Amino acid sequence: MSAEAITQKVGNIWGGGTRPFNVRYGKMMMWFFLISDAFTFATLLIVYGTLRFSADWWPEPLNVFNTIPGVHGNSYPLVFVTIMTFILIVSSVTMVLAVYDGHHGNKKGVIKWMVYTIIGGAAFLGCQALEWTHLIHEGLSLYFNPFGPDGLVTKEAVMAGTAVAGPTHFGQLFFFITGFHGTHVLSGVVINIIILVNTVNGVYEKSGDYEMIEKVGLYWHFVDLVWVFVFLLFYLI
Amino acid sequence: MAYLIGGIVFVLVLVLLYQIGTVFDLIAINKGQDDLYEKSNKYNALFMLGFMVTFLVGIVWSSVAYSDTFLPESSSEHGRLIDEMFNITLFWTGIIFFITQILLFIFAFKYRMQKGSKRKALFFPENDTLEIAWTVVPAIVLLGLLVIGVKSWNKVMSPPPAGSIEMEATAYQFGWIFRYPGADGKFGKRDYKLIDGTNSIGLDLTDEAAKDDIYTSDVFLPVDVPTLVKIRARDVLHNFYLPHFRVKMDAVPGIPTRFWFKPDVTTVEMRENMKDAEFEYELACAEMCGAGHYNMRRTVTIGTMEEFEKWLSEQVTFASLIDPDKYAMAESTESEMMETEMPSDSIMVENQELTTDSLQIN
Amino acid sequence: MSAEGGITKQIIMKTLVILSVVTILEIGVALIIGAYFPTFPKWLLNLFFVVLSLLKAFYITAEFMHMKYETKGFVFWTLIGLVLLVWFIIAMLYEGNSWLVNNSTWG
Amino acid sequence: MADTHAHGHHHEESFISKYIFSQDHKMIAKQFLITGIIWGVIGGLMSVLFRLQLGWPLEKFPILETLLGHWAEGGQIVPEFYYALVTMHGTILVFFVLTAGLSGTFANLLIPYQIGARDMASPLLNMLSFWFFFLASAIMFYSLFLPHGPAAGGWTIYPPLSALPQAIPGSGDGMTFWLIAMALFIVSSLMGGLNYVVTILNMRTKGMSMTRMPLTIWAIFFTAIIGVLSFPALLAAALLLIFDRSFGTSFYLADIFIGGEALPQVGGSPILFQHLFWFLGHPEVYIVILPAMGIVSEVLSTNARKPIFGYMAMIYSILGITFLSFIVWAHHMFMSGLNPFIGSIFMVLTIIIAVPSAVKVFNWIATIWKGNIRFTPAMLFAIGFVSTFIAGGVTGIFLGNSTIDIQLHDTYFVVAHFHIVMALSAIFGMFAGVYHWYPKLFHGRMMNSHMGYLHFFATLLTAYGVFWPMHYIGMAGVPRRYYSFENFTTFNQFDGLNAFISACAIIGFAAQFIFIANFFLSIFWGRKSKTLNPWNSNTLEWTTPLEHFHGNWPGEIPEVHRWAYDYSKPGAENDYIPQTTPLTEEELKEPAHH
Repeated sequence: MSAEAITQKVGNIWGGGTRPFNVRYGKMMMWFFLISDAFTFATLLIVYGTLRFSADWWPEPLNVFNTIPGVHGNSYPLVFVTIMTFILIVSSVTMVLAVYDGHHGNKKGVIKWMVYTIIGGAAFLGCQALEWTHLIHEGLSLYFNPFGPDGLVTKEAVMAGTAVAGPTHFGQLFFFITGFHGTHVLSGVVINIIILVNTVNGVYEKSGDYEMIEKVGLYWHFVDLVWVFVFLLFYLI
Repeated sequence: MAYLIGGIVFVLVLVLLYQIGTVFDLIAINKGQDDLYEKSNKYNALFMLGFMVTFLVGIVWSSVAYSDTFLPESSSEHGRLIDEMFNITLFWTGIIFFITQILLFIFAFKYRMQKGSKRKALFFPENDTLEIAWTVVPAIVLLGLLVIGVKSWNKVMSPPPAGSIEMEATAYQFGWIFRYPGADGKFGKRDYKLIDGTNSIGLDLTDEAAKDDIYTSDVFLPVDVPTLVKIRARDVLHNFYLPHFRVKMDAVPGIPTRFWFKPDVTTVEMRENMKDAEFEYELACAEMCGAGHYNMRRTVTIGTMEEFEKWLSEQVTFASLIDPDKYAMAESTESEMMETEMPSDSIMVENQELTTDSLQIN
Repeated sequence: MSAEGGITKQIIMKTLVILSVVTILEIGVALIIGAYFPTFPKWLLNLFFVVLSLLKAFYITAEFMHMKYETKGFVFWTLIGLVLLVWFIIAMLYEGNSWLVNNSTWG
Repeated sequence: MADTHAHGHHHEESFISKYIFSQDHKMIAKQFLITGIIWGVIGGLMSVLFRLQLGWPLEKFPILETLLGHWAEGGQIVPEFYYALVTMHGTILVFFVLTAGLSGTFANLLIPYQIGARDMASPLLNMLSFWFFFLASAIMFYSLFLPHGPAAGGWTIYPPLSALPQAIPGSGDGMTFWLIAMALFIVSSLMGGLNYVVTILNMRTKGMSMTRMPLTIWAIFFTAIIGVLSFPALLAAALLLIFDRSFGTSFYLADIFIGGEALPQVGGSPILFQHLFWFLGHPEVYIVILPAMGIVSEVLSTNARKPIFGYMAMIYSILGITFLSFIVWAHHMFMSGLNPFIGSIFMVLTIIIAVPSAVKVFNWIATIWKGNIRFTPAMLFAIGFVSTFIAGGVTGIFLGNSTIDIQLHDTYFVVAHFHIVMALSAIFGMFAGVYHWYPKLFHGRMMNSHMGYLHFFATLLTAYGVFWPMHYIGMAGVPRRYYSFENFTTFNQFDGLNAFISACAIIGFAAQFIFIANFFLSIFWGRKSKTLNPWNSNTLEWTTPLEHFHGNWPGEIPEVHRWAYDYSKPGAENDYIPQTTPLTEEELKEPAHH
């Protein structure tokens, strides 16, 4: 039982000085949680920056992310990640529309847009799985980075001393940070599904309050927001 | 059984103490006072004052009593700079410390609630002038300290002057390996992957400069010559700490660190100053590095340039330790080498570890 | 409940367009400069990307996350903490670089 | 109507929902406090054990072998266990006692009471916060009994020592458990912190504007913000450390040869971990000290019967400390191979913290000046707090100066500094809080005052007896975390002083049982307060009934009309005016303090 509910039961004086920011506690809590989470991501990205600044060489993203799974050839730099980015942006838009419909009490609209959002999230995760698989096939792992100064090299060549490997931190940071982001997307999808089920069951219709959609929406947009920076640091710079 | 009885007695004593306290509390109330603080107030205020006197006198007395151990006499140039900074800071913070402590306890005593007194507290919630004063004044004092601090810091951390000699200290669990560059004045390359039972720092003998690098188990430095110490760690974090020279720098695996200083008191002079014929400068580890952290002692000897050169010429090269067949010893036989190398204290065991293949941790 | 009247479907679509255009611009610039102007100063390019990314972040926060329509006090209390990251980033990048310098100078 | 309902609600509760999985902030406060006290005893006992070793390094204590078995072979603690003890002592005291025990107790107790709310914004999350803390506690406690011992790499868990089981036995399972426990702890502290921030911002009663809040609430507010913003750094650092430990990555590891083999990791940086750790670690010390500062401000003002001096200046200085706490972390690392230029910037930023801290000290002293001081046990501890805060604070100016830190870094001077300024002060603040709010915690029962006086003077004397001489040892250059000084002629000249310190530590530890007895016996035998408001305090919590029920106030929550510090106001009938008293005609005319 929330404190607000207790108040309503015990006797309400929530006039005057309460709710000074015109935001209910749940949403505010979600915001502070997101700020906290932002610091976690910021720390990880700062680790990325620090280790990259301490490395004497770093692979050029154009030369690493230059394929589309299922399409032959290595001449499509950044195309696949652009698709992933768009999937995430569009799923953010559908989420906003769900929130929008929620505010207008439009249950059907909420369900429709939530379904689209979940599909978008799942699609993003699928794409990420494809990209990981592809990079692992190329030889990228936590222990080896095939993207050396002289192009794609194999572990054997490096062991034999005929080629130079790239900094292993590249793979470690890539898998760790995109993995951490992917975990957030995954949990976002799970939460979205729960919320969708609740919406279908009319939980929010009954309480006349679709704020839960808004809170979950904030989380979803945050995941999108983090991707902007992951995209910036791994794929652009 | 004895412990059980002891425990029960302890609990009983506490309960008894509680009951006595309750009686005191009740007496205070029964005497018709509104609350029990009026009676105890006087004693507590007196105790506060008594504490202040004990505390401050104790501080002054103990500072005087232990003053000869404060900051052991500095034997390096920048060390005296640090001591000077310390004393300046001690002076200013000392003033603030005494003023505030005395005011605190005197006020506590003087403005205690008194029996029968109708005195009321002064309603004095704020005063901007006072606030500004005690923001600005400490800020100015601190600014002064900062200016001197930054200046000395930049001086201590500046690049080593021309004409410095170089040495390298490698820390491991739990001891030190020292390297001097040899006749060519250059350190040879090293690679941690080459480390094994005989090659204790992973020296790359294919590098020409590495062949004359000298291994020592203790430190010897010439007086009045700036020395750059390159600090390395082989396994975990350590810290190269020379208390008498005010030298302290972490040894970090993977990241080279360094510290330069200019020792200016020889061991012999120091023995005379201290009136202690046994005195040795010591090297310690000051960053927790495992169970033997407290045991990473080495001696540091400061001598004249001639003594230093003589000492250095008596040491062995890494090459001769790594591959005795190929890099035969120039002057000393192996048994002599062992003699010069081994210090005669408890560290000996660890040195043996170095040259045998027992590097494994149990 | 917060001022939900603020956001409209038009604004949502406008934001979508802005985000798309900025993303395409980023990719385009990265590809064109990577392919045709390899001598273009890297720091300037990176600065450009950072600014565009911050722009995207602004739009996501302001419109999608509704920040533009919240009270000023709320925006202040939630976002002010991010200021602390500025020095964190500067100090850490400086440190990272100094390890590189250390390793190449003294290693 | 509302009244009867509230009581009805109270009777519905079962034992489990009332005492165990309670969502009531008062019960959660008690749970945090009692868990904190238990941890305090364990952590204190550990310090006694390693002080035995340091005080009498050559003595044998057969009882230790009886109690500890192979950890104290022949009655002397072995080095591995010594390092495990100092590690766990630090972890337990910093996180489990002074973070969870202090913030958890007083944030939970005071926020709803003092701002006039029925409960926390989310009582459920609040309950979970405690139970996550409890889970973390249970795991940390279990780790003490692992075959190879608990974590032993220092509470700062610097890698590579903490990352490599070969380096020290505790870095195996012990470290794994440490990391799991701390991950749960971070979750707990995040849930608590979010609740505190949101409750303070959103749920104040009518009239309780931000600038009318008691300073306790301000302090807790900033503490919670610091927690929400700084723990993520530890979370990230710990996750990366887990990867380094378990999956062979090289974020923190490079060029390591250990246990007879060269590890494959290259390119990482142990210093990176230190940065991340201290980005949490430094704000963490303010998480520890700020609530104590808030409590002390409140207790000093109430018992000096005088408004806190410079209320706004106090808030600004807390704000300044909060902000600065996030940008000074690397002053713990001056000697770690930090870039000297960055080091000098950190030195400047660090020294600036002394300004808001000085302002606070002067304001406290001005608060008791011309007061009418009532020495309750809480007041004694509050004055003790100011004394220790000064004593520990001034040494910070030495350590913040990177030049002096060359000599003092990692010596006993540092130990003396942070124990006095952070540990002692925070503990004193905690004691002050417990003595002061005990009647609110336990239905109007009072703690035994005379036992409180005894406890205070015994604690104050022994506390200084322990930590003051450590300055001298540190100034002589003796490094901390040494199991024994016998090998070094430079360090082994302080046997007498070390024995004195250990004796004080043991007496001081024993004296804490006076408090513990007082605390637990008073729950049942404590004198019932004659009035609702035994200290004649202004704040809202003293308007609630003695009987606890979920919702705090029967009927309406009182409205607030003034700040919390109208003590001894000229023209008023009493020497206190509760916040609920409307402003008089004259007061409306005069310029408001706030």
